[in-house]
Amino acid sequence: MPSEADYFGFVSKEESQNLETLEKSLTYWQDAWRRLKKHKLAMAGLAGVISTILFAVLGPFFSRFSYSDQILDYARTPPRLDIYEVADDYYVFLTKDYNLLRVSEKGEILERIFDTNKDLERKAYTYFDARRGLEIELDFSYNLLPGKEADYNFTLVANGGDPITEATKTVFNRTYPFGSDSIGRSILVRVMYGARISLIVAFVASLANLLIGAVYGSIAGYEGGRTDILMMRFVDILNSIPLLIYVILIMVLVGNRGLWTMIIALGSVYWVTMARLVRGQVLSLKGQEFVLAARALGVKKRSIISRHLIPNTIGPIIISMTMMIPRAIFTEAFLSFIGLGVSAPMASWGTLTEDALSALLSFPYQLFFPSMAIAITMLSFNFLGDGLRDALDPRLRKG
Amino acid sequence: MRNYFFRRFIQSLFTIFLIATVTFFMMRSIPGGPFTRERPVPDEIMRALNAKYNLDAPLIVQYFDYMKSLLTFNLGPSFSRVGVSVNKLIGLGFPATAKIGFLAVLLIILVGIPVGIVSALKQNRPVDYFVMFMATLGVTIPNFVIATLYIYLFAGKLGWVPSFGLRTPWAYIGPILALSGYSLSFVARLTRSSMLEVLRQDYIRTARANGLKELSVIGKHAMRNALIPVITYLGPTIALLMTGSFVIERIFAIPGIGRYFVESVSSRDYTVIMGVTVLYASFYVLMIYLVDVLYAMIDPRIRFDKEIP
Amino acid sequence: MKAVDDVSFHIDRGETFGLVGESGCGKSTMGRTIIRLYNVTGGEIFLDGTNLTAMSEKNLLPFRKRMQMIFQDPYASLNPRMTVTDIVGEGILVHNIFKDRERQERIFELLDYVGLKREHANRYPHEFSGGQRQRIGIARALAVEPELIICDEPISALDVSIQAQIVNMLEDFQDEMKLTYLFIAHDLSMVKHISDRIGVMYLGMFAEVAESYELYAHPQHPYTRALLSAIPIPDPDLTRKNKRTILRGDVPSPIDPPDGCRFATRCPLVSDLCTKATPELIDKGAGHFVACHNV
Amino acid sequence: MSGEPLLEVKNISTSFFSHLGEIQAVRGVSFYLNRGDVLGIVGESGSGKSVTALSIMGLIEKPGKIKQGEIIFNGEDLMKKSQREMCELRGNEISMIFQDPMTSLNPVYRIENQMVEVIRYHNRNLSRKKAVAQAVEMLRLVKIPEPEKQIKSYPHEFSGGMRQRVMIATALSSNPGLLIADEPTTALDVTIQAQILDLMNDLRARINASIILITHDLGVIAEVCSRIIVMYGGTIMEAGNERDIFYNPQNPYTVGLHQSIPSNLAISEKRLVPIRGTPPNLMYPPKGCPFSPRCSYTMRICLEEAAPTIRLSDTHISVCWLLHENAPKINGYSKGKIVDRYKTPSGS
Amino acid sequence: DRDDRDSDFASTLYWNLSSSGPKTIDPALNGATDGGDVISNLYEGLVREQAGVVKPGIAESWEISDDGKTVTFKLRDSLWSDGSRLTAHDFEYSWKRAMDPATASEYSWIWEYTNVVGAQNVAEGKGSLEDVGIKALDDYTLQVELSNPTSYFISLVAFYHFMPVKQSSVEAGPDGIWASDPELAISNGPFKLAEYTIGEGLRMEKNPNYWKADNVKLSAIEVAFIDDLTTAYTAYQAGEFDFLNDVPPSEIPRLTAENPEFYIFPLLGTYYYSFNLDLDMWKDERVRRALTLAIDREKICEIVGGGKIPAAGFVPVGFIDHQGNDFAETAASSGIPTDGSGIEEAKRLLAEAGYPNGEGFPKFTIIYNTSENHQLVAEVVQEMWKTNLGIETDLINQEWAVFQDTRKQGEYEVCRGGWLTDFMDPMGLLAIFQVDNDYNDSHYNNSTFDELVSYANKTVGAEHFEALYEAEKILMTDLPIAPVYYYTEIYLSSPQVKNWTRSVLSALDFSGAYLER
Ligand SMILES: Nc1ncnc2c1ncn2[C@@H]1O[C@H](COP(=O)(O)OP(=O)(O)OP(=O)(O)O)[C@@H](O)[C@H]1O
Ligand SMILES: Nc1ncnc2c1ncn2[C@@H]1O[C@H](COP(=O)(O)OP(=O)(O)OP(=O)(O)O)[C@@H](O)[C@H]1O
Ligand SMILES: [Mg+2]
Ligand SMILES: [Mg+2]
Repeated sequence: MPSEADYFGFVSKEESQNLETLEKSLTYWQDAWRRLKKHKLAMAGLAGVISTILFAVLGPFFSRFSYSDQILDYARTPPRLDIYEVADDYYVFLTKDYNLLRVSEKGEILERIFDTNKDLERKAYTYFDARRGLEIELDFSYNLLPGKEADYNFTLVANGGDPITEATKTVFNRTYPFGSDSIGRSILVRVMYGARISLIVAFVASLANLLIGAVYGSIAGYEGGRTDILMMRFVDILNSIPLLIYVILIMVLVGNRGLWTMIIALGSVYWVTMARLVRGQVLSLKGQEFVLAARALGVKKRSIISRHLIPNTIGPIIISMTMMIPRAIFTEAFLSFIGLGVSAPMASWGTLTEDALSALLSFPYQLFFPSMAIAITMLSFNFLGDGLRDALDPRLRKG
Repeated sequence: MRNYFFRRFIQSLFTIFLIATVTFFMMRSIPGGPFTRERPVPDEIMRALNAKYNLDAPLIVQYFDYMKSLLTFNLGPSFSRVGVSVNKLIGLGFPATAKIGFLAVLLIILVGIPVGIVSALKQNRPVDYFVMFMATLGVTIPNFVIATLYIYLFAGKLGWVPSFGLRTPWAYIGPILALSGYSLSFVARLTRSSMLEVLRQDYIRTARANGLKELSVIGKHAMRNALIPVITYLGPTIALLMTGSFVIERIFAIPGIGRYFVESVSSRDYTVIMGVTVLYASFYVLMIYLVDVLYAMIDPRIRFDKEIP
Repeated sequence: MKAVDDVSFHIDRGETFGLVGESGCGKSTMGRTIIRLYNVTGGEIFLDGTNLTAMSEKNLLPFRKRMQMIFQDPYASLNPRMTVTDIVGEGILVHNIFKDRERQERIFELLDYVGLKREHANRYPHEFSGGQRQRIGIARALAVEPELIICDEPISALDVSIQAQIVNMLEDFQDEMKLTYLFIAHDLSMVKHISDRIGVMYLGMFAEVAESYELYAHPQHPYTRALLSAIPIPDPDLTRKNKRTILRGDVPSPIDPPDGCRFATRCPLVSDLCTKATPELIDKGAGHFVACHNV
Repeated sequence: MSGEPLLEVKNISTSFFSHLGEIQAVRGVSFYLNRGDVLGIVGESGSGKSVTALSIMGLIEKPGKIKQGEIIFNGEDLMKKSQREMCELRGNEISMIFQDPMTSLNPVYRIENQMVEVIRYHNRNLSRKKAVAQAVEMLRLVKIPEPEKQIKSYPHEFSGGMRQRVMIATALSSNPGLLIADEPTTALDVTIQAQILDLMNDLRARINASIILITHDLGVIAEVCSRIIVMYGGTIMEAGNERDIFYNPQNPYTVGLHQSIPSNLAISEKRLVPIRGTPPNLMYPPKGCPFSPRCSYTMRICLEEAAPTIRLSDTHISVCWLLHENAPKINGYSKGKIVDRYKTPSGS
Repeated sequence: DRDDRDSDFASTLYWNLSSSGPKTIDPALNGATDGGDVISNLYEGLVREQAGVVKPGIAESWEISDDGKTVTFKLRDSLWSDGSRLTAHDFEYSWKRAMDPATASEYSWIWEYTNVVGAQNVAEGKGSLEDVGIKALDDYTLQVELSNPTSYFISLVAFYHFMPVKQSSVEAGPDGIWASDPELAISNGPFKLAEYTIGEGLRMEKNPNYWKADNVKLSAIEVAFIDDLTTAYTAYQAGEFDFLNDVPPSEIPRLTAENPEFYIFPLLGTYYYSFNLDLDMWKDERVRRALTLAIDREKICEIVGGGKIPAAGFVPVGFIDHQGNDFAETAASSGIPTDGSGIEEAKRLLAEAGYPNGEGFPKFTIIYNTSENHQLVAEVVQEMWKTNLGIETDLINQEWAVFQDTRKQGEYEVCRGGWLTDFMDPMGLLAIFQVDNDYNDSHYNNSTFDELVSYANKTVGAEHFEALYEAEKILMTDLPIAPVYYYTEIYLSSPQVKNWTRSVLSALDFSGAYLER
């Protein structure tokens, strides 16, 4: 411990100045990444995006079906099965179309038991399993009683035994975890493969949005005058010709080359909202002093746009990027409806959703899973986008 | 500036003309025609039909004829709806479409913007998270699913609303919700984002220092500065909503013009294609024009001219 | 409207030309016009004999390196999304003066010059105090090693100690690199200190131009005199005893300046002639120009 | 001097929580202000003057936060007031002129609109016409040429100085009891500056208003202030009346400030004498006296321990180890009594 | 709240047409079933066919000359809905108008098959209307001259194309608008047009001047134009409709099993895949047969639902031959198996053709026009060809008009096709494979086949049918197409609706219907 006198002794200049701490310098992107990492929701979003990609890329390797494998006999099975034990260790499941399937206790579908007689008058079907000599009679007239007096929908009678009215148990569908579609394909597998298409679409649309939309809009806004007018009128025209005509024309001109034509079609029209948003922002930004200062430095137009203007419109840019993704996913479905893009039996989330719509009333699960996939992805993208926006905007720093 | 807007107005008219021209030629260059049938129409009948609808002249002549009649606001006869003029078709369908569209626009403005503002003010709080979550769902769930579910639930299961048409005031709810869902979410998010930006500006601090109530700080000082992206988005969206949506009108069975957008192209109903396109284009161009005028009104610093001040 | 009217002057290489005048009289406008941020509506600008008046942005690029501007508004002229490094480094990047490592070093060096610290390099403009922002602007202008710097009130937002540092630094640079300054300010004591010659502007026109010593010692225009007398002296006793020439009367609008002498509305010596004829800038000897009927 | 204290600031600390760390912009500042007094705050750029002012106004925004302290205005603690109550005060009883005139006016509204809004806000039964007339009058007072016409302009059409004057006019229009002016005249030429200072003086004389004048122009301080605070690195270095600070500075920092000014009216070819070094990094403020790295008289203790507040007279305090009785005697510096570090010096 | 809509709720039928509205309800111009359904309730032809039985309509009786070439209709005394008298001249006018190219009826090609003297020439723009063998001998006698005896002629005139229109109406409004204008639309059927709103719906009210008005029980029919099947189905379940022309496809299997009000009727049409015979890959008929046999038609029908009938040949069930047997059933013996039993043979044939297990067979594309159903069938067929034969294919869908174009240009390998006929004879189907037929998209060219069909066109009775049986057999040997199933049509009708009927040609008929509410 220094003495009192030491305390009040003068120190050299060097000594007094060396006390300052220096900090490592970070680039803008390092800095943004650092901030992004602290944003919990953004990281959740990033995790969501990554797992969706993994799901799409790796998922199919772990499934025994391919996206096109059909088992027509196993059509339209839901993800949860009410199974009935009609004989010892002999479980059956009845589809909504009154197809009888034998399932294991765990929920694997084993085989279909074909009907031998359909009595539409009595509303009674007979099924026969020849190997086991098991005849099962289904009476579903209960389902149709006016005012429905019975609290069950149908009865099953095996080899003339007691009528079974209650499901033995409800199990998960092991064969088709997300259920099967109307021609007996696994919805899970189709959603996995669909993710590939839809994620590519999402990616391309975002990229087109950013690369074309933001750049186009900022050039128009910054240049102003005649350039602006010409560029924006082009946008107007692109925006106003009916999309359907436009894509049919593309299809006729280049033919359907699968994903690529679709990407061209999508990419060429998908950036107009972005362009307009960015132009609007740039118009109000370009008169600001920091742009003037950059000009005084001799900064080139391109850099003024990319370094000064675009970063200052990052809010609308990110929003329109994330918001346009679902649009793109459904536009892809629309395009494939017209015949542009990947063709059946390959499906995307968009086409899966649209195809399932007409089955909504009876088979809602067919709509549910692809919709959920889109919703989860979108939420992830949005969280990530929000986080990015915050990370890229120094003034929004949180503590 | 006034001069600029006058010129822009003239250009807008020209743009409509350009859009019509481009659409005309594109439309005519895709395969199929209004009389393409599974069983090909006999040559003689085809000739008669073509003559009847003035499709036998050289394309360029047809084009000039069409443009001429367009100038007199005569959109010609529909090809697929026999004996009905496009004017009549639009005249009949537009009121329903516009009603729904207008209400949807109102909803977007009256809900989307305030919700975005609240969300911005409560940034990173539960309200904000909730709003943004809903907004994301709003864009994720496509309107055809919303519409179908809505009908299934409220018309089918609960019987609260009629399942189709616009017969009672209640019937408007579904179409409006389904129509506005996406844009509502978009607007809410845009508003939030630009509000956040504006709220950090010095002049907001000034307004607060001057003792202005929060309402006036937000409603007057922040709002106006935050509006640019919102109106940019809203302008064309209004045009879109006011001219209807194929999906919504189909699902809710609304006798509007929205359904002609897709139907007419599928059936190559040339005059209807042109009619609805020109109608939409006029709306759209008008809105774009208004947006530019609003820009100048909202932010006096905005300059459209080349020279940067 | 015309913010600046009919102003002709020249600055010699290595010279500092001080420009003082009424707020709103067009000093900033003039500065910006000189480096061609605004288009010239009349007249001509020459740099080193080259006419810049109608040069295209592209051809202007090499000249951009040679002349720089320190902006009056420290905050608005800084891009809120760029860190100090980016802002200061931009000019270096554009004109390719230093590469990577060296650039970073150079940026630190510049920050040191203007009294900022290295750890400020990663911060954003809004995190600085008014004076600190101004220094960023100065560092930015110095970064490209220009020959002519238009200093638009570079130090008025700075505290006295840093003012001194900056002024010293500007002077050092000037000596080292033969820099030329157009120094816009209203802090007369500082202007006097740094300038070789001073022009006093009133409503977009020169009232008086002279060597700085001469101007202080023998101010001739009544406006100059008023300015000098109004300088607050950092000495309470003195300043409170001092008699200031308080100017009465309204400031006329630059949009529609009055006929005759523009200072006439506030001038203590106003005469009939003043309201009628615009006084010419007349050489009163030894490069001392005055525009006043009454001297 | 005149009257009872209007404002008492007790030991406030304000920090900004940036992602890099806590920036301690203001660290334990206390002072008081009597009715009718003009308090000058001087200090190097970044020393926390504006943040202190904003803290008083309750306008510190995220990520900033007032960590501790009391702000007693008219006997009430402002820190305990709700936003709504603060709104009532702001712009009415307390007005502030901001340092950044360029960005502090809303770019999308005309000057007229912005001024009239404030005027009518605090005087609700004033007709719009009258309010406009009042606004024009205020602009005339701050020497905006042709105020009737110019009031219709947008902020970006004004020069820096003109905007600054608009801010002043707005702040003065409500006849506030307390005016906080953060470098109000930096962009003004001296003749206008003189008139503005007169205006403020007039406000003081008329309604016995108090003024906090933040500036680095010691000339201005000398001219109008009765009390002066010298700030450095987020803390107060010295406080006293004008005589104390100008004729008897008792802090090496204050002395340094004086030396930095070009000498008056004399023709000087010699260089200015700045304080060497740079202000401290407020993220990691020095353990001891913030000025120690730059001081000419740094003692070991200055590096280790915060300096004590030393009372030199009724009106004069200084925060410096050099004035400690154990410190070596330096010419020009006297010794004083240590008072409680965070107690507001009483008296005067 | 339906009661508010209509005070006459008890006798008003609420019917959704399941389309966005007919393009026209002018009998001569109409070419679509939705229009046809409306027209058959507004108008009445000389005869009315109900469930395959031809009953007298405006014609009280008719006579066919011994050579079968002259048909004389005796008209009853009947009125237009405006109360004016309906005469044979009206029919003459209407028919001539229908065939006149100036009218530009899409259906004018049908006159070729009527064999009416001179009609085809007129329709093709070659002859004059004067020379056409249609003549109103007096107000109540209409005489028609045929070039050949035509067995199906009487049933054909039940078709909407041959229904009468009133000249004054037609000429009153511009260009076909008259038909949907309640002011002008004067009809002669059980109902008359009361309201028409484009895109929304129409209302028909009982026509008191209908000759059998006593039989008409409904006071009105409210027709809605809702093309979204789910919406319409929901509305039906909510009780807003009594009758639907279609239901969402996914509901069909369940409705078939559960709902007695769900009706399935065969349509006279066939769904098939067509091979582009211009291509070398299809030159070997064994390949075509292999591909045809590899399709399990029964499975497809089960998947598609709606009671579709697996196709064993090209001519669908529903045509009765000279012996009273069903044509298709009789011909089936020479046809192809409808279940998976032909797969082994298919494999063998493919191997014989040089592609064991599909090896070496080029990958080809199946083109279909965009529709959920077409896609489903194509996906299943693709998978069957792949698993049964080892043949790889791509699927491509095209927008309808583009598809037409592609098919017409022959720019395809395999494409989907379908054909529905409008008159009750297998001719109407088989004729499309004549070499010069516009619809012969396979470019099938077999002169024996052509001759047989032409011969059948000139004959009646046994000769006629034997030629057709022979033609069908040749077609099923050559297999320019792979038939898949026969079309059916579905309706959902509330149990309250009684006694409605339809024609075999698929026109709904509510003339005798009533409601039990
Ligand atoms: N929003 C902020 N975020 C982070 N740091 C800030 C923020 N605002 C101010 N600071 C820091 O607080 C310190 C004090 O700033 P303040 O504005 O009070 O300085 P000042 O004394 O007014 O200086 P000047 O005379 O230059 O205006 C500075 O170091 C500044 O970097
Ligand atoms: N964009 C603009 N539109 C209209 N008038 C403008 C614009 N910019 C500046 N002016 C006017 O030009 C005049 C000169 O402005 P300038 O900024 O050059 O003044 P200054 O001398 O720099 O003043 P200060 O000392 O206050 O900065 C002012 O009267 C101002 O009102
Ligand atoms: Mg200026
Ligand atoms: Mg400050």
